[in-house]
Amino acid sequence: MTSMTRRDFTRSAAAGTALIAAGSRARAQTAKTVTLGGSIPFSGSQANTGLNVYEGYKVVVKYVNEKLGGFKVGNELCKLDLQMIDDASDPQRAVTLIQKQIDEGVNFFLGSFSSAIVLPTVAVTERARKPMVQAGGGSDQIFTHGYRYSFGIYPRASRQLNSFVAMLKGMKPQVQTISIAVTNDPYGLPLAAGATEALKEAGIKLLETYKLPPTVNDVSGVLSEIRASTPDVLLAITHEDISTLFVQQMVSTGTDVKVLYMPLGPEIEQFRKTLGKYSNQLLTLIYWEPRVKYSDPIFGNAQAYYEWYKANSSRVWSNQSVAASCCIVCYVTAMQKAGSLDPTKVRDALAALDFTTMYGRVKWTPEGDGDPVLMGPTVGQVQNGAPEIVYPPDAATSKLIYPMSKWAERT
Amino acid sequence: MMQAAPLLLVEAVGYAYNGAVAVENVSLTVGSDEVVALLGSNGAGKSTTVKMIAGALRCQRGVIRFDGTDITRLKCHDVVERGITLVPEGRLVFPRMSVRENLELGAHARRARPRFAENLDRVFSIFPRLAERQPQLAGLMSGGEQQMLAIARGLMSAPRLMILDEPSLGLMPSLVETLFELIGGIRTAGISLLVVEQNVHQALSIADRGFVLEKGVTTLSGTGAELLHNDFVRRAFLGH
Amino acid sequence: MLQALADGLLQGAVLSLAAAGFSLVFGVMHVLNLTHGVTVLLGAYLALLLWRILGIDPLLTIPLVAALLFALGYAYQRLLIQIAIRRASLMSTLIVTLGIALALRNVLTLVFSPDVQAIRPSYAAEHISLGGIILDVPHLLAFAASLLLLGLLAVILDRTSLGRIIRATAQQPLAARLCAVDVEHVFGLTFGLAAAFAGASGVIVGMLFPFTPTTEGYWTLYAFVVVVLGGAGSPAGALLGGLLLGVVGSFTVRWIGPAFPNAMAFLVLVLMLLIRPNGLLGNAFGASR
Amino acid sequence: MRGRAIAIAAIVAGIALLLALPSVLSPFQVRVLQNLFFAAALATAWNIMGGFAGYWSFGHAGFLGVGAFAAALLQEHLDLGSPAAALVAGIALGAALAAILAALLAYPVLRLRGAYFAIAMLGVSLVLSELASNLDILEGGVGISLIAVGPEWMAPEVFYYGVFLLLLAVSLAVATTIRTGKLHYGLAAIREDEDTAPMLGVPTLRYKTIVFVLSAGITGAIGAAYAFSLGYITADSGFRADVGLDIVVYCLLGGIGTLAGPLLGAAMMIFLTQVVLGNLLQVHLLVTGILITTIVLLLPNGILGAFARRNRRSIPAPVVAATLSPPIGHGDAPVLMLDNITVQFRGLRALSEVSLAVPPGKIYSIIGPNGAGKSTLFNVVTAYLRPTEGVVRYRGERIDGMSTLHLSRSGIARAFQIARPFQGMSVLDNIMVGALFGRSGPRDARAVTEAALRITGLTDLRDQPASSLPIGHLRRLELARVIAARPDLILADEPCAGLNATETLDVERILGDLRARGMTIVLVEHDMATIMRISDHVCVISAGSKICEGTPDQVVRDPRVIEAYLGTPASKLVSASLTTAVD
Repeated sequence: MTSMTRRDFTRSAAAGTALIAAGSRARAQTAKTVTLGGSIPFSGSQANTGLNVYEGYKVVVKYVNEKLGGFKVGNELCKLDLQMIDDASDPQRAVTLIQKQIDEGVNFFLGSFSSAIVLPTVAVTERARKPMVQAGGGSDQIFTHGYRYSFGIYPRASRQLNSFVAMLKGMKPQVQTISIAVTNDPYGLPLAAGATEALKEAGIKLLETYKLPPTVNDVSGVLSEIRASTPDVLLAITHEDISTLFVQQMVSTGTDVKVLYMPLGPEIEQFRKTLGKYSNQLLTLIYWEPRVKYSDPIFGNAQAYYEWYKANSSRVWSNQSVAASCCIVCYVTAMQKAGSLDPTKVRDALAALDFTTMYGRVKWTPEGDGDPVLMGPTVGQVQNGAPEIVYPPDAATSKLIYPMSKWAERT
Repeated sequence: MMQAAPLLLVEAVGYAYNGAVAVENVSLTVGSDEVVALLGSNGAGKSTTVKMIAGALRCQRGVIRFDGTDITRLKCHDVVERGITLVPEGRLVFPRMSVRENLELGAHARRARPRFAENLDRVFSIFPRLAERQPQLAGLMSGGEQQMLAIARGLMSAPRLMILDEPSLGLMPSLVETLFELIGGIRTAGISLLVVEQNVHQALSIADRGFVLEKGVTTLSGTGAELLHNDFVRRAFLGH
Repeated sequence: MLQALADGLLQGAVLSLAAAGFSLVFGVMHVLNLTHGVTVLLGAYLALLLWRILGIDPLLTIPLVAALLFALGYAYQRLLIQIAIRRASLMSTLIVTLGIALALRNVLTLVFSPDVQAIRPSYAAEHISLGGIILDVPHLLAFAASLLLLGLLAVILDRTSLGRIIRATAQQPLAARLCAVDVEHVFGLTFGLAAAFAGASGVIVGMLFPFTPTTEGYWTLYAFVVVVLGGAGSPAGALLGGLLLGVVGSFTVRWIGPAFPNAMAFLVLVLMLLIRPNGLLGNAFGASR
Repeated sequence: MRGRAIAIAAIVAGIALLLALPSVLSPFQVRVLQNLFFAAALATAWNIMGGFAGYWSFGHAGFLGVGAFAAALLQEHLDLGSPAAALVAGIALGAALAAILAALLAYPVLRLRGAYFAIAMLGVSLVLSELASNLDILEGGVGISLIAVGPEWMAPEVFYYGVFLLLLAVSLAVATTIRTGKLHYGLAAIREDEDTAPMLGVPTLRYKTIVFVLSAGITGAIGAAYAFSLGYITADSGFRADVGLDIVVYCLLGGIGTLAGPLLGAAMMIFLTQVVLGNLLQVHLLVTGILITTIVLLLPNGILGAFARRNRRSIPAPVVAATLSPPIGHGDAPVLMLDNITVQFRGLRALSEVSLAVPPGKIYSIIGPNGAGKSTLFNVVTAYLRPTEGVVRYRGERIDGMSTLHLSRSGIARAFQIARPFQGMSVLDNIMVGALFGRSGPRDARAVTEAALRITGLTDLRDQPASSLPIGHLRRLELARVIAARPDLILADEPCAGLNATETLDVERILGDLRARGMTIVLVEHDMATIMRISDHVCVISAGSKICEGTPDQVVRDPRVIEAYLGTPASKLVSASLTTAVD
């Protein structure tokens, strides 16, 4: 992490103290607890991402309650109470336990991770007219039911690769051909469909789309076809374990491409640690990065949030944990703007939100998913072990290295 | 006839397979260096009795003593370690293992390991045919040969008392003759024998003493000759 | 075509080794051990620790990992499986192993976190090309190690006294008791041996494939397929079943599509059960229907 | 009939209560009950196959998934007007497809038994799950959304509470009808001892298929309703492999093979995991795993005990005067004819050129020392064993190629030496199996059973579980079961083995009584006293060949018989004294 400039430090400190001052005066009154419900998959194949989301929630709740001593809604001091349940990747269990929280009067919900869990649970909260802000379900079908109480930080899957394809169009020397490898699941398939659409418009030739089963232990078959067809770009839309396998086997079989783009994997530190020098120059989807310069109504700015996260979480940050933190920032801001804890009023305030958080600009589409342009991902590239933003140019923190150096020449 | 305390003493033992009584009240003794026959028709409880002695079945009533110590509660492998070896009904050789390996298994008991070579020579002298067939799989041998291997395997655990459960079952009549001569040979090697047989005549021809078992109860005992002439024995077997 | 065959064989050898332990337990005791996958992962995680903290190359950790898991396997059988067999039927013993598998998977998640792990030894990147075919060094070493270990298991079973006792107990438990063999102890040793080889395969699995506690299910299922295909009880059955499955998988990827190797593997499982339930080499200890 | 009225009233009251509940309970509690009905219905459907027939399947998640995807794809591609129609059509299609799949699988898969059947079914469900997630036309990968089908005014959890309650009722109704019919007895025979079942005339493959198709169909219907209740189905949530194993645990916990077992097991597990342990974080699998292990170890036979130890009498029919009409008329032609039967086992000639003819209405005994080949001869006649050479004729018709099922249908019954009663059933039910599948048919099965009870003197033991009978009674139960099938020819394999004096006399009396009724009996026996007392005709087998034949007195006097029995005499003295002693 590059050293903080003195100016940034003073600015965030000032903002932080202002809020604390307000907080201390308020401590005298007894605080009203606002419960945030929802479920997380602590077991099953999504457990590691589920844990990252949970850390993102916990860190912000701790900051608001302990550092700020609560937050004011109208003239009432409130504290947050995080009540997450383990849905163990079982949709029936998730729906039942969330119904229990609704019965117990929980008004505000945070989403679980995979679409197969988010979709059934969002239907329950929608019917109970309780807002759900989630940073998990990417599948388009969450946002095509006309739900009014459902908000997703991530844009719908089919629009998430727009920025990547835009970058490919402008790259010199010209990118001619591309192959896609995608896992057959509710996140991968719409992402690939969206990319295929965008590539057609961009005039880049799609050689082959390799569809993979959710559990796979060998991709050498796909790689030998790629060695034969030599596409310029390989787009691998797979979860972190298969992304690691892909790079491992590409390195060990000497399969080289000019550009390797993986939406899930390179942005996770454990992935980069495992692959070491072979994770360099990999492109990925970056929603956030510790050195961004966003201000934030609760933390002051992104740096203060990052410092607090590192100090208070046993796990390394990831896209999902920051997005999860952003969900709570949105809730607190919406409650304060609505000046009430009534779920429908908060829902209206959430829908109208258009502000900057430590995660970045937050503005929702009418259907509730993140605005693809404002909240769409930037394109990142791992450069000597750390992710750098390389597209769009205005947000770039470093220049794109293209084409990728061959695996064998890595030092 | 036998002043010294008996090598094996079985007192009023009983066993029932979940409700169905197989052995009601059986008592018998075997002296050292003695050959005893246990006679009885099919289903009289002979096999159940010897399995109790060998510890393969947990005795439900009565006491079993071997060489003075109570072995009623001992587990099967401990009983064998003390020197009682049962050659089971139906032989039960290890089918997919060679003759040699079957014999090596027989000498698995700690008491037998040091005298492995010595026992092996003796076994091969008693059963020369086994010496030639060492590499052959036991499962592919004829009934008679398997019976010899089962007995040889029993000998390999250097027993002081060897129990043979229906050795002649399923053998060709001509083989039965040679088999009982071989069993006689074991006797001279200083091992007591308890032979369980339906073939009354053959058993009594080599036994010093015999016990008759009828419906789970020892009804009669005596020397070989006495039993042969006893019309009760004839009735127990010829049924009228 | 040759590349597909090579990939299939390399992959298949690992499948064989991973299934050898499961095959031994099923062949000797007719117990379907659903905890097998977790044992494989235990091996992987132990190797990961030794590699990450002490920097020992995974392949060198195999003896230590195998010894540790031998003890674990023996204790598991004597303390739990033996009771389950005595109290319940064979089929419900399978449910007991399922319960333990779930519990251990959760413990692994708590201890090692659900993150994706992989062991990257120094030679992880090298590969050699042999007449147009590309073979990566980790897979080649894994292939060699698998054959070596399967050979070792075959030697243990066929040549050593331990192996002899295990085979005898499998074929005729009553006769074994009558040869002064403590059968419960032998079952414990069998489980220990199976766990040791599962752990050893875990080290290789950890080296080749990224793993999380959840991947244990994959290794249990594939052990089923290998055992049904090759035949239970013998390392030869496991080797034949594993290699065949690996080749079938890689050819399926080439000619039917990269999405269908699992579907094909399970189809093979069903078809083999219908045609030859005891597998190509039959049950090494006597057919069990 | 007061008892029945009370029972019906109780059921009606129960249903009224269940329907009123949702208005009283909180939505969460309603959802828990909905999940409970879902689990109980699935477990009951599984139990029909696993509990009643003893065929454990680990692949029922496959049928669940087939139902779910059938409903999801149907409502996606076909607009059926009203949502209710979509639900009903979905459930119907789900049930139909799952049933058809089961029917197609039945012949190959039902030949397997025990662990092999369970794994094969697991394989089938995994193949289906993989295809669903990877074949684009099935859309299992991307997932299918389903339209809401509940009426607008009713909360969805209340609606699906009703849907799953209905499905549970259907599942229970099917299970109860199976339990109270002839099918149940056939299934009990298959579960207890599938090799004996055909001997009693039970069409094993047909019964197993019926139960397999029913169990799959219900599971498919539940899958369809499950898809609508979730509103979004992917291959993972549709073909949930863990559900496939959970339902086995529910049945194990409650009591496999009982009616209430699956219900009880499902209720307990759902209550424990969703209510009591609802808010455990990060240790869900650990607790569930330990729960499953302890349950199976502590209660191997489940709470209600295995195989319904307290088995209700099933067909309450009036006790009519027991008459056992004599078998169909027969002239004096021999009932059973064997000519030069030879059987060769790997070099060992078990039987060589044995010929014999059994006259009708007589007791024809076959004797010989141990291992002479009697049992082999028996197995040839009962089609357990095909002879290497020679022909077996029954009432003139050649039967050596026939299946055991066909034999029992044409009137041949075998009483086994090792009595094989159905442990989990009462004495009466054991005999009912013989009666139901014999030649008397279900109508007067009860009367025939009463007659068999009376002939064998077991009337006062009718409600005792067969497992607690001593050997003597077991042997008589075996005979009663055979008699109930009203055969023409009874093959009794050592009926007196292991019996004491009084028990032997009882068996002899029964055999005499049957002869008096005109039945023909072939007897294999060791107890020479019995042979001498009751045989009309004796044939002696030694070392695989017939050495002599005739009346009991002739046979006993024949020196060859004595020699075969007592072994070659070592000295003349012995044989001499024996022959004189025999009067």
